[in-house]
Amino acid sequence: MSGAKGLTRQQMADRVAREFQDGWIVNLGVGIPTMCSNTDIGGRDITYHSENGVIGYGGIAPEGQEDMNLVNAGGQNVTLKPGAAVVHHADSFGVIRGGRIDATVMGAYQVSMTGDFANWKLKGQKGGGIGGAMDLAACAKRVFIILEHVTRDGLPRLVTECDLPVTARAVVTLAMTNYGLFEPTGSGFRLREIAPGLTVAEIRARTGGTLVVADGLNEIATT
Amino acid sequence: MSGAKGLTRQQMADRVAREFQDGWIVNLGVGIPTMCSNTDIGGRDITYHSENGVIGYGGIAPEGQEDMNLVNAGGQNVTLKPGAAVVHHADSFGVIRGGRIDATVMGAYQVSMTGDFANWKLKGQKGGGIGGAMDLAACAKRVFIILEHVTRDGLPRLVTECDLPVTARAVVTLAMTNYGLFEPTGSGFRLREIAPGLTVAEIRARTGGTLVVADGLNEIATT
Amino acid sequence: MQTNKLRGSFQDAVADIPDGSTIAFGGFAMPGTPFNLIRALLRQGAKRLTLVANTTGGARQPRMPDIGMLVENGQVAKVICAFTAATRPTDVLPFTKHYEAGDVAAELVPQGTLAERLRAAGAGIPAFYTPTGVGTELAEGRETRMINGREYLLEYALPLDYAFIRARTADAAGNLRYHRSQRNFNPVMATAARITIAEIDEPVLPPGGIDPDDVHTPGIYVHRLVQVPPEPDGLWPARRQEKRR
Amino acid sequence: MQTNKLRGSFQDAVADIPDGSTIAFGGFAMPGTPFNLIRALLRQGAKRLTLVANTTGGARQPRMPDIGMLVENGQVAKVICAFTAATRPTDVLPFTKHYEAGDVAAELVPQGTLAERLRAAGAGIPAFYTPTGVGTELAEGRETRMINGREYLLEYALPLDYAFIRARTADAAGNLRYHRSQRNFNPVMATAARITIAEIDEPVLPPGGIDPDDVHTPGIYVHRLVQVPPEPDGLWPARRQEKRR
Repeated sequence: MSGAKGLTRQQMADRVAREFQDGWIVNLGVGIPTMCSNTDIGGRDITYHSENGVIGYGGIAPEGQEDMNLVNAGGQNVTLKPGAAVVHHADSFGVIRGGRIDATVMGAYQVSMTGDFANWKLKGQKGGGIGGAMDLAACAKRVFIILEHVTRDGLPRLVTECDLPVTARAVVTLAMTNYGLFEPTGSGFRLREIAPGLTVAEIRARTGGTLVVADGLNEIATT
Repeated sequence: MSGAKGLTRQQMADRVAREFQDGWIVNLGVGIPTMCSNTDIGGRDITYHSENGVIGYGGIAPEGQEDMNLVNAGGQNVTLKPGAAVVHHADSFGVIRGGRIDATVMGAYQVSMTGDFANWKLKGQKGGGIGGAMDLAACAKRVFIILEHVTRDGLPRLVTECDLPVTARAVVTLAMTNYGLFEPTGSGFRLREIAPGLTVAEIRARTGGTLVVADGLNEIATT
Repeated sequence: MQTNKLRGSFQDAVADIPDGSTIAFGGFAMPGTPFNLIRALLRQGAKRLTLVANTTGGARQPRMPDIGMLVENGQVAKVICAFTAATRPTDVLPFTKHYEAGDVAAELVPQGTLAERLRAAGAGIPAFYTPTGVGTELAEGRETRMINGREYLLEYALPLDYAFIRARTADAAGNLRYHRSQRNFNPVMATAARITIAEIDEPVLPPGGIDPDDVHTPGIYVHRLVQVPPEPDGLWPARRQEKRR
Repeated sequence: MQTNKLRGSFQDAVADIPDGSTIAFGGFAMPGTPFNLIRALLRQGAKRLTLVANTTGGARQPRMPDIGMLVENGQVAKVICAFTAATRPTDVLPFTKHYEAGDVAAELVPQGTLAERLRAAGAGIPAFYTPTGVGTELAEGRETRMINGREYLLEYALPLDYAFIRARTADAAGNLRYHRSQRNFNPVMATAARITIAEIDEPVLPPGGIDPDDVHTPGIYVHRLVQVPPEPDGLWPARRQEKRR
């Protein structure tokens, strides 16, 4: 192994944000996903939706200018873009279940070759933290997962089958790890782009299930 | 028969309105029921709800002062009382189905001894006009029906069993006719109050099903 | 926010509607009824339409563009509504004549169920239970369920291709506000439709011209906006005349 | 309109809540959370409560009145929520410890299903179908149904005895407005409850002080109002501290 750690958290968020297309409505989950709203993706017009009913939020509020009654899914004080609207929680999940979310970005513990993912419960845990993840996973047009490629113990998080309780089945469009950008294909993971400093062999060694490499594999552009 | 016609339309509405208790939320249907909002019932505080989402309307708007975008269930331009609120149609029927309506007042073709009533379809008619009647009938705490005691052909409208398609079953609290105020009891109609100029014998002759007369039968006060 | 939603004419806003579409019209009596868009659809001529609205049109004068006219124009296959006939049996609607003659199909739905089926479609709820209609002719042969000792009827979501709605105020992001009972079915129809076309009483504001707390229909649900011109070019709610047809 | 809704203190507003009640708390993170009413309930002492909220309390400082404190105070039989544990596995919530020890029961519900079950209770819908949770542990042993080729889970309404909510503005008729994301669960909880108690940021206006078009929660759903005093007597949303417990 080269020991390369691959992308930083912000670089993962940046790469995912570059998938967003003009006019999309995007929901960002707690943690690394919220960093996507910091990424400059040119003139593309993205409406960020937060599960608490905020449609059209902007960046994090500058210190001292926070509105204490305006937060994103992670509880951070955000700003609003012109044209924003606020709805209540049932209407907000109406937006989600109604299929209006073009992409949702979430963290996870595991993603499987068949597009299942797990992010609400650890092994043997009583209860867990579901939040809005199951609604978003079941209903968004695209589910983008950002996760570290391996656990602290070095085990793969891209797996043949999830051994943690799943959040939804056969929904993951893209899995972004610090090693690269992957698509679950049903029978494996297709490596679409690779992080600088990593080799396909290193990634294969640390990925559960079959790895298929895209023709003319590109390196992920970082800044 | 004495030939007495009994109460006028406004007198029927007035008598029903006097049933309304302080703090009630009341829905008034098209026709005679809307006349209830004209009745002076002293200082009692009644919130009138209209199926199109107006909560807290007042009287009919004076000519020349109408807001063309504010109507009651009958399409009449009304005014608003201080403290009124407007909601959309799904929320308005949420108020109804959610059991918040203390009383609904509707017209009908027939009321049965068991509290069924019929008001959306004539015999042999294809289709009909349901509007909000079935929701209100199924969900309001009290259903008050105002109807002429007999048809144009002299047949009773208070009947043993409805022969027209019913709007709801076993829901009618009070039936107000031009002859008197009646309660369906399951096995008959209890005459609670009688219209001036009518006799119990006349009413019995023109009522389907069993008529039971209240102890110490009072005459309906008219002004 | 998409801000290229404003169209120059009603004709332009409805031009691409194909035959066979399912289209809902907002409105309860006159307020909130998209008269101008309905008139444009009459001129546009799409056929075999399924139309959804509370009523098929009023019995009173002045006669405004309504489902009855679209039926008379041979454009309608089916109507889903809460009234195929007027409340007053003596008022005979143009629609009723065509319906009784078998020229057009109809599905009669209690008004609250109609509103909730639209809300369900918008909110991703495929079906729900309601107490409304239990024990009536409408429940015959239908699936019911006992829940906590009471009987309920199963009802399905009613998704739309298009919603035609009317509002008082809009911003360029498509956020809408309704005035008074203009609101009625319009917000739920907007959520139920793939494409929502709104006619607007007032000049369209720049994005953010409506405070986010004051938005009734979020702009994500609104795709095309047309401002209603003053009379006589534009159609506006008028005082009811007691004269009948 | 009933206009005698204003109460002089939080203590007075919660005094009659009996043991065994089902009470929901609005709020998503700090905005819209009825901290003052929760504190009053801690002092009031009602027991064997079933509590409904998005979370059982945050992991961050300052610690505000929350479900975790009511559990520590021995008042809670069961919690219905979207999180029994924090999102971050390394944050251990006070509630989680008691839950794992078996001191309190919990029903874990996806957030959108929780909101919709409350909305359904308020809207007289006893049950509905949702795609959320299909294929997961939450669906095990539960009733599902295929509708148009997709599998859905049956969910039931969640009616409440009391809703504790927080809003920015109220009039004496109980009409409410929320500021920004203060809205969240509050409007649907108000419709689901027999009795809704609202803590209000601003002095209560006379009836009609809120334009009917601008009302977020109609006064018919709101029974008691208490104005939140300034700090330090009243509890207000505070800036998040990154320091953890």
